Amino acid sequence: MTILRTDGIMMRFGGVVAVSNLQIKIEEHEIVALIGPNGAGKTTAFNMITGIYTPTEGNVLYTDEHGREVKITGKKPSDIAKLGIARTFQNIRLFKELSVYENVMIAKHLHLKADFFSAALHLPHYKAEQVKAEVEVEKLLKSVNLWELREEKAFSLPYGQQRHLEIVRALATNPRLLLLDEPAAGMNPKETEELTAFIRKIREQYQLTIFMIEHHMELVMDISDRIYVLDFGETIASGTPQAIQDNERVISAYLGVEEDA
Amino acid sequence: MLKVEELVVAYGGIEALKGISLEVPAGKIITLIGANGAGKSTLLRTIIGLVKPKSGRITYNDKDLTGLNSQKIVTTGITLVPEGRRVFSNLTVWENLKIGAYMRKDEAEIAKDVAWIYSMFPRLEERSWQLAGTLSGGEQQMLAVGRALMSRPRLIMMDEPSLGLAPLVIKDIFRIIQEINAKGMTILLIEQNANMALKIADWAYVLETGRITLEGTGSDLLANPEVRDAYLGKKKS
Amino acid sequence: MAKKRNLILTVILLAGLFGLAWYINFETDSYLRRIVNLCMVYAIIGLSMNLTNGFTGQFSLGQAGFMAIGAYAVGIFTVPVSLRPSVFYAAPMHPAIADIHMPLWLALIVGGLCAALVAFLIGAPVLRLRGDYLAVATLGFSEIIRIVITNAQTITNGALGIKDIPPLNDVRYIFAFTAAVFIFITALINTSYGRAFKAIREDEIAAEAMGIDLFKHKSLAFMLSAFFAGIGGGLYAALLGTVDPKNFLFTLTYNFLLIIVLGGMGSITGSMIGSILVTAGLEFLRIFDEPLELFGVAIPLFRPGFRMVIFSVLLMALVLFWRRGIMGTREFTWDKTIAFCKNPFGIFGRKGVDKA
Amino acid sequence: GGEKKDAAKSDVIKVGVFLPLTGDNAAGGELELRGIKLANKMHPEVLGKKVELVVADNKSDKAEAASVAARLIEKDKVKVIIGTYGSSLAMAAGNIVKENKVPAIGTSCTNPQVTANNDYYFRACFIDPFQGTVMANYAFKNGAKKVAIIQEVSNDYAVGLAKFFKEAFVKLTGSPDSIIEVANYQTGDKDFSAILTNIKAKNPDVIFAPGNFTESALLIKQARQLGLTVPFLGGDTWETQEFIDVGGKDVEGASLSTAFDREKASTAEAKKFLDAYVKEYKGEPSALTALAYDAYLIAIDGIKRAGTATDSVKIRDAIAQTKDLEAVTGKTTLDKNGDAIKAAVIKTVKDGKFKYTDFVDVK
Amino acid sequence: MEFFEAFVNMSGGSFAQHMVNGISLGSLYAMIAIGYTMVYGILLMINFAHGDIVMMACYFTFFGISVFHIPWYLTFILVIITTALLGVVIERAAYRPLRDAPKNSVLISAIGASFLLENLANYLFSGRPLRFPNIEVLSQNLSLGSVQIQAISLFIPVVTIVCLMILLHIVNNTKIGMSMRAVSKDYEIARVMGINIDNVISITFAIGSALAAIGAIMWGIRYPGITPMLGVMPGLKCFIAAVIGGVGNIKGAVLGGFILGLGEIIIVAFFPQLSGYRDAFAFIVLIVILFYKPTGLLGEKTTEKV
Ligand SMILES: Nc1ncnc2c1ncn2[C@@H]1O[C@H](COP(=O)(O)OP(=O)(O)OP(=O)(O)O)[C@@H](O)[C@H]1O
Ligand SMILES: Nc1ncnc2c1ncn2[C@@H]1O[C@H](COP(=O)(O)OP(=O)(O)OP(=O)(O)O)[C@@H](O)[C@H]1O
Ligand SMILES: [Mg+2]
Ligand SMILES: [Mg+2]
Repeated sequence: MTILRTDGIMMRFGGVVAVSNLQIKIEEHEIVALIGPNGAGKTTAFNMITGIYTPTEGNVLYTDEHGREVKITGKKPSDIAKLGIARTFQNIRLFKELSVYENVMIAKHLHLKADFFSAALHLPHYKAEQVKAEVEVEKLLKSVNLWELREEKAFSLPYGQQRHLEIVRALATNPRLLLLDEPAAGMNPKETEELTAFIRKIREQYQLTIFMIEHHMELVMDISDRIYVLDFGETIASGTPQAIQDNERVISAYLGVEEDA
Repeated sequence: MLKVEELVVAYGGIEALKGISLEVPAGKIITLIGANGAGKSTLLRTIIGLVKPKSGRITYNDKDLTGLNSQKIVTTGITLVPEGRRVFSNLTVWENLKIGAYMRKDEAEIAKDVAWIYSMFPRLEERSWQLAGTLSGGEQQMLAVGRALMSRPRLIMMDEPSLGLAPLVIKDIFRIIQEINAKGMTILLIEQNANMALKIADWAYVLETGRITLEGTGSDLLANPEVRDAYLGKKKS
Repeated sequence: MAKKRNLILTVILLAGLFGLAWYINFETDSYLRRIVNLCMVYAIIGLSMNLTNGFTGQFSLGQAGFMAIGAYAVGIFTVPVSLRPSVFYAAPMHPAIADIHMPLWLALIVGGLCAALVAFLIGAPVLRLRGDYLAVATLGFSEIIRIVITNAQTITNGALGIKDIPPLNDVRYIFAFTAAVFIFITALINTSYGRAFKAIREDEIAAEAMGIDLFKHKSLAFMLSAFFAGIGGGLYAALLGTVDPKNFLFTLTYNFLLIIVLGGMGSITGSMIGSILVTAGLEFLRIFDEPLELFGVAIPLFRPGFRMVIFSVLLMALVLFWRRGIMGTREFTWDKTIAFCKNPFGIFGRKGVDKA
Repeated sequence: GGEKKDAAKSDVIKVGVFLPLTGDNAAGGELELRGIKLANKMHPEVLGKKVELVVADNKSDKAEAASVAARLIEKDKVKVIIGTYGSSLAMAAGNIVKENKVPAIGTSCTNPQVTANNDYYFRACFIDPFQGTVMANYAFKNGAKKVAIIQEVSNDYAVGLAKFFKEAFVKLTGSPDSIIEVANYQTGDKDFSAILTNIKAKNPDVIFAPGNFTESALLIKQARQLGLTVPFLGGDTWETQEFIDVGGKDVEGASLSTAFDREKASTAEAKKFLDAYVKEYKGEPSALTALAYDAYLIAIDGIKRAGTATDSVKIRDAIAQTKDLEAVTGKTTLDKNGDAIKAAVIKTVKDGKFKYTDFVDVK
Repeated sequence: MEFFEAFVNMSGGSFAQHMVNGISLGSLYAMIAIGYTMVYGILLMINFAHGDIVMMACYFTFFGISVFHIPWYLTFILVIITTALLGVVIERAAYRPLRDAPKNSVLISAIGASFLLENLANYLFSGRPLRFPNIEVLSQNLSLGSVQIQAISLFIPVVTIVCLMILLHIVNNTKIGMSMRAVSKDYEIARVMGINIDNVISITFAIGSALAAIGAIMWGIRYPGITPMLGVMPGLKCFIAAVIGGVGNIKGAVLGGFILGLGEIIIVAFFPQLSGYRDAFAFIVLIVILFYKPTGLLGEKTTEKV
């Protein structure tokens, strides 16, 4: 089943066309990578999907948990998150001054049913919801070894752990589709390998579909089911890792000639 | 020429650098590798005067730089390509380059250097009049490198220039690093991409949580099993 | 276990404070009562301002306007009907409201609700703005409210103001309101909603991507803030017994700004401490306005106006040298207090993970 | 020094003075403080004890005014209070004096609400309705048929005067159209060119413009610049040197009503006051100074007749009975509201001075 | 309807007079608004004390001419210099120590600085108004047909436009201008480029305050009463003018100034019964414009890059 489909979306900033006529289709439970040179428009595509930018043209269509296809173009980012799309950011955007624990608990807010009044009065139905959320958050934090550090402020974590925390925070929204923008940026090869394993694990554990931007080719080739390649805002290729690796256009625009170490 | 002795730097109460000594001889490429949060950026920020050290000494050609402010330090011919690019987003690409040459007065030479940088990064020339803030990450990184070069530094310190760049561009950047090194510039390079960095380095240091744990020539470290295990990953070589 | 202990301690503290309020009310002079009352009213308004500015990170300067709404609700509805003709001597009160009379507590709530309603209406245009823009727009709104009040002669008595508001100087009454507001805001901040507010303060884009509806939550914080500011303004009016538009110049908001900055933006207990220090401090500084004679020589520095000079210097010194205020974003908690009592020097050591 | 005060408790009588010495109304407060100090100098004793002034600044702010009044009563234990300039400030203190049963005597707070429903507030000045009516009569008497009003809408005093002027003038002319325009401005406004351009087009005979003297002086200046030559009328707030300083020759011919003038100074007290004033401060005293002086006189007269300086309720009762007191602004009697019944003087600016032009007695 | 009536009833002379009034007020607002925008453009902070700098400049002029009897043209020059220095001092004392602080601290410090200047003026010069020195040449009245105009009102727009031109040139085409813009974005890296950011910021403040002084002199001649609170309302309105035009944008400040000045006059001219709401007008315009253009009319439209 297709979970996400973009129907010719285009984004223009002033004179610059950052993305044009982008056609993407993601099947449920796939891991799809989006690669391409810097400035190709990858992050912009993510921003259009998550509602941070509204496409100048075209539509983004998402199939919700009931199997209905809904148009999410023009919806607020928060509503899109509620539909089950979560993301991380290219430049980490944690709630810096808040604790690790709070960072993740915040992500649980979107499913809260109690209104502010019953929350402030700590009425039982609010409390029940919170206890459930606390249990889930504990589990998530333990899975990335951040439970011990839960009282630390987010900014004081080392970079790698911040990346992990951001992913866990996204997971806490109970997404069906997870968008990762350069999760391995700034990681050395060893950490990148660990991350690969982690992404695989969460996909299985939470039955996720993953759509990911990445420049680390080992990671991309290793993990993706399919790859889209963007250049100058347009799709220049798509297919399996093997096909992409051998694609002439991709090599000349992005990968470069493989030289051995 | 650049010498760091027993440098200790603390943020609040926490020491990010716990007594580091290293040397950057003229004309060489020196690389510093290490995990996230090891203190690499802190070292560069301290050298350039953005952070004041708690103790230790930094000298450059025997001039004591410890505790001077950045503005003084850069006049000695040191420059920095900062982590996360930090181009002036409200200035055009061209103005960013011009401001790189802020301390220079030789207009004719500046124009030549701009042309040189454009020839290295044709992408920037296309975008000459675009505000730098609207460039993509990779374009901004090119600009940050270009801007640093405009001051005609003798020592250029680069903080993860390959961060978030496409493989093709990374190769370009590394090629350029070697190119400018060949022109006589000294380079202090911080990289996550240890593989490539060690390949071009004359000498390399490994930094772990505020301390230097290993040093050696680039090829030595590349061959070192500990390093390979910790920073290079299993596959590929 | 610890939770239960904390609850008991809190109840004891509140009871103790209420006893103190009782004592102040009956055993001390009206000057002290007034100062104490003013402290508490300022605390309510400081708390309300902290909700938007400190917790939600929306720098709003509209507190004076919301206070004005609450104050006028009290002014309009609590003045005895028989006295109204002499109050509205220039132009009679509008017949629609001329006979509506309410007890104080009801008028306070009506005032709070009106302020919240106005906050809801203006929230739509202004809450989209960030930082300085929001500050100026809200400041502008508080001025508009004041100008409207000035011109709405038959409802507000315009510049003539309203007097003969039944005076309130009962420390217990105001204490009860202050305690209620304090407890409500504390409880709210420690819920999921409170975390959502803080998330907005930290990073709006990330908060939105985490499913927090920005407008809804900002608007909620803004309305609650206006509601409490309205209540505070109403108590303020009852305390003074008279209101007029000049009371609510935008500079009034600066007092509360000072309170929350001094106490620490984003700290509830900080706001309480701030309001006491500012109100009592301003009273104390009054000695600078009185001529001072040292050894028979009059010191020429001490004359009216000197106090405010010192006050502004203190305000600046505060932000310059102590910018996070007394509490920062921390709170006074029983856990920390007890830990402190057990080991008074522990705070100097490195803070570990102290929760079990 | 506080210790000294306590030691000498028995042989001094403390009188509280609360005035705006800083803030918007500082200028008025300053002038009134002069009057009170002067009066204290002239009449330093009552009941054989020395009268000591306890001066407090209410910062032109209501919350402050209330605190300061409470402080005077509780900390300084004064049994009678004098003040203040600014009706809203007086009203803020109104509840305090009522609650503590300490009488207060307003200097120049002219809003009727100050004394209404408050047995403990009195005043030495006349009230806005009276003043507005006086000016309407004066305008009518001098042949005005069409009047434009420009009021400082955020100022209770100006709004009160304007309202009673309008009523009286309409009654006198019998035509509601005789008021051709009522324009508003806010305290602190500096530019009046638009209002004045409109009014100029309507050709009034005279403009009544009650308000603060700073704004009013600027208003008249701008009127002259726009070629508007009709006379301006205003209220007692104009009677300050600053009005003439700022307005310069443009305010020549502006008329106002006030409580006091040298030429109409009929009482012996007035002569004493004038001499003392010239000696102390030079120049011509303002009516505010005279009223403040009178407020002090009313206070000590009350204490004298009450025969006690400690029982504030008795003092209040005595003050309420004030009748034909020899004061600077004429023989003073307080009516049942506690307001002084007083004649008004009309003055006009001439050669940079306020000159007596007319006298309006109470009917 | 009322508007229509007022319009029909208005004679040509009145209309022209209103326009003259509006342009003169508008250019005054514009002049002071430019100063706000300058400082905002570089430090990204509202210099709340700007209005009070205007007030201080008025007192300086008073002391120069009325107390020390210095010829007015010399006084003007001295006042511009002194005020520029005052601006620099304020920056050093109140803003420089907060270079690395969160924006809110700076905003609060600015409010504190404004408060301090007002209280200081109140304490030193008392709350009683002083008369701004009368300079006959500039304050005399001229008649153009039925339109009355004060000599200074002819100069105000000219001076404002000239200042605008000079400023635009400095900011866009000079090295110091470029460094100002660089400092406004990232002063840490600006330092690494060898820019002395303290100097750049001082220069910015000096220019902004000098403009405030020029504005103050023109303001004083036009509205010659000086009080410690003099700067508050103009300060607020001119700031609003700057925001309407797009804070940080110099042309925007001028545009905003004219919109406010003319708008206020037009409100009173055509809707006399709304004259009491005149001050609210500025705020209403502000909110309406921000609603449609959150960064002001000429402010750069930014989509935050994520
Ligand atoms: N401004 C700061 N305040 C407090 N702590 C800081 C600050 N900057 C860095 N640190 C801490 O200092 C340590 C070293 O940080 P630094 O940025 O130098 O690491 P790095 O080696 O450059 O890592 P990366 O590969 O992530 O860039 C980290 O633990 C970090 O959390
Ligand atoms: N808010 C914006 N305003 C103007 N231009 C923008 C904006 N956001 C992106 N762009 C432009 O759109 C193009 C695509 O940018 P985008 O960030 O999507 O690239 P990317 O593929 O993610 O690159 P990178 O791998 O370097 O992050 C770039 O040329 C960039 O300059
Ligand atoms: Mg990107
Ligand atoms: Mg780093």
